[in-house]
Amino acid sequence: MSVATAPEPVPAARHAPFQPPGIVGQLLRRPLALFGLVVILAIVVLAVTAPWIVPFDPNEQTFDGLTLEGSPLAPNARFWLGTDLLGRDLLSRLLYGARTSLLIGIAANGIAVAIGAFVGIVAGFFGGIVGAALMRFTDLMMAFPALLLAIVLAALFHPSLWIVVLVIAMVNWVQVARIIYTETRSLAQREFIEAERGLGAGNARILFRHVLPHLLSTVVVWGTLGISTTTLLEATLSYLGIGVQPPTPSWGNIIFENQTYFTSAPWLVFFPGLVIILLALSFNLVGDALRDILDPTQKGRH
Amino acid sequence: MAAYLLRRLIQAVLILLGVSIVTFLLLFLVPADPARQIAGRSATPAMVESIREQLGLNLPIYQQYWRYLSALLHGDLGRSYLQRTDVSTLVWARLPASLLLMAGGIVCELVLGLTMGLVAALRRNSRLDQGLMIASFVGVSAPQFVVGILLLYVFAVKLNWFPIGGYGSFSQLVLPSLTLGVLGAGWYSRMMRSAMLDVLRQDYIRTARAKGLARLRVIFRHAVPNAILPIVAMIGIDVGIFMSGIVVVESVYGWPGIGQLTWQAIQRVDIPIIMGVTLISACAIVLGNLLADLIAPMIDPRIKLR
Amino acid sequence: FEENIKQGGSMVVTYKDDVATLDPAIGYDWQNWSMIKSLFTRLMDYEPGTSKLTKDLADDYTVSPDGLVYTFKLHHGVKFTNGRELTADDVKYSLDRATNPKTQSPGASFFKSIKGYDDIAGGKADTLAGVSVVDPYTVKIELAHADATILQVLALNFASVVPKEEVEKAGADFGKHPVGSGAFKLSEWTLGQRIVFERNKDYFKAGVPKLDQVTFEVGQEPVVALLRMQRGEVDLPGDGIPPAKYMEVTKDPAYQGRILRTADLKTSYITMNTRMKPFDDVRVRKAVNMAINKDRIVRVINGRATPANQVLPPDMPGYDKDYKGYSYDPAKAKDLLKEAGLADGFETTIFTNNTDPNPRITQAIQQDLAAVGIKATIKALDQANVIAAGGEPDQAPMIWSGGMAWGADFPDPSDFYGPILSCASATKGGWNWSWYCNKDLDQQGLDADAMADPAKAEERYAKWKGIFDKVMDDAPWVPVFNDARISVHSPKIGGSDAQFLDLVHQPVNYDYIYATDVQ
Amino acid sequence: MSQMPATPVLSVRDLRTQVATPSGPRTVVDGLSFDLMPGETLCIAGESGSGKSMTALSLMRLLPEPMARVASGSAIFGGRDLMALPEEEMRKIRGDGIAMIFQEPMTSLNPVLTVGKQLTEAILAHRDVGAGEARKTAAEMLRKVRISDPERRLRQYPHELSGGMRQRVMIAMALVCGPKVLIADEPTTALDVTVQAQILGLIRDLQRDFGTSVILITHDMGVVAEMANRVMVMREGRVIENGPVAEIFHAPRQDYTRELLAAVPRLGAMTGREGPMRAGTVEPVAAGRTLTNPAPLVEVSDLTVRFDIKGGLLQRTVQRVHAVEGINFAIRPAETLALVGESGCGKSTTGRALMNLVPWQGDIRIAGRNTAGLTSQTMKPVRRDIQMIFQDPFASLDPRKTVGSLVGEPLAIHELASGREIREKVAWLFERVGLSPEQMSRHPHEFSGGQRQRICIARALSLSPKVIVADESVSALDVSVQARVLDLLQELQDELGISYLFISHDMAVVEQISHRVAVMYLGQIVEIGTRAQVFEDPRHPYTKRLISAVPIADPSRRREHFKQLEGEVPSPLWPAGSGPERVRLTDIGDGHAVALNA
Ligand SMILES: Nc1ncnc2c1ncn2[C@@H]1O[C@H](COP(=O)(O)OP(=O)(O)OP(=O)(O)O)[C@@H](O)[C@H]1O
Ligand SMILES: Nc1ncnc2c1ncn2[C@@H]1O[C@H](COP(=O)(O)OP(=O)(O)OP(=O)(O)O)[C@@H](O)[C@H]1O
Ligand SMILES: [Mg+2]
Ligand SMILES: [Mg+2]
Ligand code: NI
Repeated sequence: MSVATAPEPVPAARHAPFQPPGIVGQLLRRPLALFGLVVILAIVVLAVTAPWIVPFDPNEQTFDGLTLEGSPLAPNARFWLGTDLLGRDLLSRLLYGARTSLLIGIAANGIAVAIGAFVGIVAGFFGGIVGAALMRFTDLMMAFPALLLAIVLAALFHPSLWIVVLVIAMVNWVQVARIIYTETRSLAQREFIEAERGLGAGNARILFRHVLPHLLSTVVVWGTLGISTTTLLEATLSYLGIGVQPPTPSWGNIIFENQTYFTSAPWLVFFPGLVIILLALSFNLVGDALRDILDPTQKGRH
Repeated sequence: MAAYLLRRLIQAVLILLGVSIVTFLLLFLVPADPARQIAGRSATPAMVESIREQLGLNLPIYQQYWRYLSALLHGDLGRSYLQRTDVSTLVWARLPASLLLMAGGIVCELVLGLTMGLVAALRRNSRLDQGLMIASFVGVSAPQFVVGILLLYVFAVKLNWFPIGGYGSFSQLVLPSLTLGVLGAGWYSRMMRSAMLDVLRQDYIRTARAKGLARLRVIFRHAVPNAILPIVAMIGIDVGIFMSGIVVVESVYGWPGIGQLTWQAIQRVDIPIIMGVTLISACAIVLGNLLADLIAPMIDPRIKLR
Repeated sequence: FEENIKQGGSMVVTYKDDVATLDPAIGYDWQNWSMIKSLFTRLMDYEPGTSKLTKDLADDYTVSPDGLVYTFKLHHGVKFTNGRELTADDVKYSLDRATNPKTQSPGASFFKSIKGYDDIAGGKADTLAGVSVVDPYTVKIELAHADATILQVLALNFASVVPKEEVEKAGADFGKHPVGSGAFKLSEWTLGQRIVFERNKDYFKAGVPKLDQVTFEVGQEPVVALLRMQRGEVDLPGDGIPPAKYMEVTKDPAYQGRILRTADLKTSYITMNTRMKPFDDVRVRKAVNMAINKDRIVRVINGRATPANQVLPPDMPGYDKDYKGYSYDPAKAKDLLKEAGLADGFETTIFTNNTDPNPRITQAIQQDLAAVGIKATIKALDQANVIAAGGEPDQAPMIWSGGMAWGADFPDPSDFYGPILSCASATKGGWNWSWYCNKDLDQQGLDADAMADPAKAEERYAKWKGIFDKVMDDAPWVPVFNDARISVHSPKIGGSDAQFLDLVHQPVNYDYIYATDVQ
Repeated sequence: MSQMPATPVLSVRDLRTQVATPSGPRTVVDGLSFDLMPGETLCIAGESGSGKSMTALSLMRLLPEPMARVASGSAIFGGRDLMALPEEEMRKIRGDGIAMIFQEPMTSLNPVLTVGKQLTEAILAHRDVGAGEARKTAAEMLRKVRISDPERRLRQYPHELSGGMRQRVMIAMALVCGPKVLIADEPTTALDVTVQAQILGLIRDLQRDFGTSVILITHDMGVVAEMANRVMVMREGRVIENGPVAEIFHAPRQDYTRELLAAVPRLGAMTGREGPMRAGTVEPVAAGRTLTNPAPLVEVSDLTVRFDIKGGLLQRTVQRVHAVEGINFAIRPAETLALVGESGCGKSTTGRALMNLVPWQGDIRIAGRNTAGLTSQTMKPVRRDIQMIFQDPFASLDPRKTVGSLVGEPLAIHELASGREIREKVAWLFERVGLSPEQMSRHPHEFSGGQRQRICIARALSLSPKVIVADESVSALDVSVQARVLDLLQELQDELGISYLFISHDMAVVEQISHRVAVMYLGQIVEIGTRAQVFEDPRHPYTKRLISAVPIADPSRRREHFKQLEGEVPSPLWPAGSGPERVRLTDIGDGHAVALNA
């Protein structure tokens, strides 16, 4: 028949009739993700520009920052968010704290995701004795109560910014490894990987060309969602007094220093608590939206 | 089944062994010297040496570990350096409070999380749905110590609805459980929502409707049991998260559980307690996961244990 | 007036930290110190609310002229709460037990002037040769060398008398099942939650204690404890008024008359490691002393202390009222640094305990140091790790002692020298964190302590005064302030301020607190 | 056909259903009108996406809201307009007045509820009876749909039943309240032909017993011919032809219907022909390809593939899937060997073993090279000679890569070309399989099923292999698309002399394109021979059953009785240490070998 080699029309129902917008475009379409993006951006900008915009040196114990009896000042025209127990400007400390919290959030989580992805891929794709050993080690790490491990590690290696980063990374890579492992395993069993083998493709080619691109979305999603968990963990470590060392402000240690004042000087707990929640919330919102956008199972399921 | 159980138990023992080795090594590196802590500030060197001898601290690390392990096999978790009591006594005395708190936490997160998720899924894309999902995000994003301080301040100090901390009565359990459960409730409501939406799309839901079943029956008999499956698997993992959570929650509310014990031990570097609590927690986590795996086939007949 | 107070009633006391043990040979914590005092008796004690030594179990004692032999006559009819009478054998047994290394007592070394201590500490003997039973009501204690503080040492908790049979019955857990002959006896202990004391009806002092029952609740945040006190659930927040609540409470008229304040026998200070550069240079140490704005630091902690200028606290015998110390003078500090060749300042590290308010105080110190060009990094660790760092010769250039500070074990100046400033204590794992060692002063201290004759007490104190002035010339420390203890109690209980904040029965002398509702 | 009574049970007028798309509502059912008479079977036929399912769901008011809705029209049932009923009233009609069976037996039952619970609740929803009574009715109904041991089945979970049994449970569930109308949406598409035959027979029997009217939706013209009284052909949401079944098949009025029918391969249409026939045509393939070189290109002897299932304390092998059990065959150059059999009989596994993608035992020689024990490196040159087109074209294409790079990848892997050369070669391949080179930069999900199949073919062709394993390459496609793909395969064979191992469960397709046929059953070949030998003179009972189960797209050759099978499908799962009995093939002349002992 004459129709034999004529291309069939692409049925419209199988995919959207228009070219879908890019990831950023899709993010911008979602009001919650947009909100998150704006907040993150704002916090990043404020953190980066902190040295130029802070009204006070964050560590300066200003002379008039305490009452004569040594009480902190409530928010007022001079100190917009009030002062802390040492008479330092809370706003300036929060702005500088953003740098610490973001830095830890991004660096620690970046390391965690890198380690986790490496372990997960090696174990999931190559398997074998090394893979099995890695996964057993991951199981072992899963059995540690995360916070406890972090506390012990932090107490062990006298805390400093980078130690905190490393400690958090050491604790957080485990889940990432698990997830990447499962994903790699299921990918390795997908038919297109088998098809690639059938074509004669070697491990390296399959790994770099066909497995890694699929894991990218997971990595991106964990990269964002993990930042929020990391920020919270840093805050908790600081809250327990084993985080970043004073006087370097981080949002967690600001609360830690001031927590007992939650009845007499509530702003000292309220504002840092609020920004922590806001930042974690924003990363969660963006990460969640990214997951929706990048998740291949959501594709074609209009 | 029996073979499966046995294999899992052996695996669990191996994991615990690994945990004990790693913890032991880590704590061995802690600079604080137990003998000096025990001997006190005015101790003479001879006294310190004698205590060190008694505790076996002069032995090479592998021998110390071996001593610890053989004691462990007899159920002996060692003696606290500072409390001068068997660690097992201390832990057992405090475990009920922590278990109660965790049970409260699980109830809170399930009740809150599942209802929120269910309502959100059924009212998909409505204002209510959006509101609930934002609330769940806030729950996931709020550090437990902030939630704890906040709840304590509002409901106990200002409104006087609940006692300010303490342990013993039901009303004292409410706020700590809530604090512990908020995080999980946030996750679960999100999971429940998406699981419900997914299940509601399934063919068998259409079948149920095509049979002419009432809406509520379709939801609660056909959709919910399926949507709950992934969440059951999560509850095992929760044990680990709770083990971390109680350290914070118990210290905020003065709850006399192992969280406080741990925290005090860490601050004073009471190594046997830290070691014991880590092992017990690891045990709880491993058992929690095992339990979740054992329960899963009861809810989902397709899962087989091998 | 105490005799007029009726017995009866009860009170609830809270503490944040758990009570570790009530074994008198071992307990050495803030909360259990006076609990143990109320459960047990010793040969000597102090007059309630003062630092004046009195006889307790001992009806009388004699001292040999050379000051080496003490003979104590015991009170007749003193009973342990298990019903058995307390005899001289028990006293000997208790001292043997406290000094035996197997007991692992942190207070064993206090008894080192007793003859035979070295043998028992070294494991060569099982008993203290210097302690002997003359008859059931007479104990003789021989010293290896004259020691003016021995009577104070015998008033320490570690010298409490314990019944042998009960110790052996409880084994290692005597600390959880204490039996003594004190004003109270333990009736309930729920681990991690509650300890209940009941009045010891057989207590040998008539009319003491006042209360029938004392309940201790542990694991309670100070802020929470205070809030609960406002609700009438708690009578005495044992940790005192938390800094966060201080202003609120002191200003609240409702608390007027119930707020208690006293200076502690305690100095909080900064140590400088004299073996580490640049603190090996006395000019640098002096400069640091001048750089610290103590008034501001006191303000930061809401005036809950008084600035200090010397090692000893004001209520301690030997305190030098006329001593001026180093006054706050950053300009002069800079000059001194320049003299020492450090015109551009230097970098260093200051260790601190990580519990509030210590990191805060350290930050204030940090700012003061920065003002004279010293860039200090803070390391906030848990106390055990700070102590461990201080015990190494090359780890901690500076340590803020708050939170682990040297509180007096007994009100005598020697207690502020031997364990923290002497050459002997400048060893690995010791508490001489400034690693200060002045052989000459050590000898002077020994000489002073050999003046055991009570009549020479004033002369001895004067000698110590001189020693501490010399120490300050070498400036191994910056004495920053003397802590004030501030507390509050519910209207349901009463007692004199001195008893609520007993200097020796720290933190509270439970024996003399009474319930207002039974009066 | 007998005379129909005049009043229809269901009368649909001008039904219009729309779905929401990003670019506004799209009408997927457009002005549909028909009457359904009592006891009548109305077949709705048409290609994928023509709106068949949407029609059924609209009638049941089960459209996936809010994405889809009925925009206008009416459906009168029992004097009431279904489209205007309140939800609660409609609920009472569902299952009771009108019941429905869905396409997917595997997913249409709730996995966590027992069969009994799901059946009885259908009764309890409409009948005021006790639980015990409902259970009895349910068991009775299961017996009616010929499920053995109904009492036990009631306690089982869906996953413990085979696909055919599940579909029978679905039918039981639909009929348990004795509905007037049964809507069956592709009830057999997912099933094997033998099972399909049983299910269709069952529907017919039950319809006779209960007097139910049936709306049967299918894309399979064979099924239509077999079942329908009346046929409605749909295309793009519209009915384009509607009439009695004989009329549609023998005198179609619309070109589209004619094309549709022409594209359907008919079993038995090849009787008496020597070589294969080009799809969709009546011309036999030019006979030029008589086999000049009899030396086989692929030789398989005693091929065995087993999958271990581990268990127990030490994770030892406790059971084995004997997927392929000692099979022998050969493929000569330019020859098509078809491998037929039911789902799970080991066809794909055989293909995978040829590609060295599963561990196997035995002997495989491809173009003279023995592939036993080759590593992925040493296997590489062999892969230039043998390529495989996988069962599911979508799953075998990396969704994140452009199809151009996917097709060009083998060239890069084997370093046969680079850069521009690759692009030119790919463009040529695209044209060769009937795709336009402009589509090279698109992603797999942007293509239809038939196009994806072509992409896979192009990829397999890029290495110019001597043999291609084509695994169910056309079974997922609409007939017209299927015809075009088959045609392409044959054209390539004529042109390039490629051999095929053509794996399929569709006997009609196999008859049309193969030179030789091997019938597989439970991992073993039970009959092998030339197409004529196997189809015109089937000897093995299984072969006969397979052939007789195929519905024939000709209403005049309708089978009135289906042979009903009882019992469960045997499984290839054996405890470790034991295994199936090997069949022995006996040559009964001219290379026609049959297992006689099984
Ligand atoms: N939920 C939905 N949302 C949007 N469009 C849909 C939806 N379901 C189906 N469609 C579209 O409606 C049209 C008709 O689909 P329908 O499912 O009725 O086809 P069909 O004839 O049953 O095809 P098949 O044989 O593949 O089952 C198709 O174009 C399809 O893409
Ligand atoms: N990796 C595997 N592990 C275990 N069993 C397997 C595996 N692959 C296939 N099987 C089993 O081997 C048997 C043969 O499978 P195969 O895929 O070859 O069947 P098929 O004839 O291609 O069926 P279909 O027509 O459904 O594609 C089946 O019972 C299948 O479940
Ligand atoms: Mg359909
Ligand atoms: Mg197959
Ligand atoms: Ni088919």
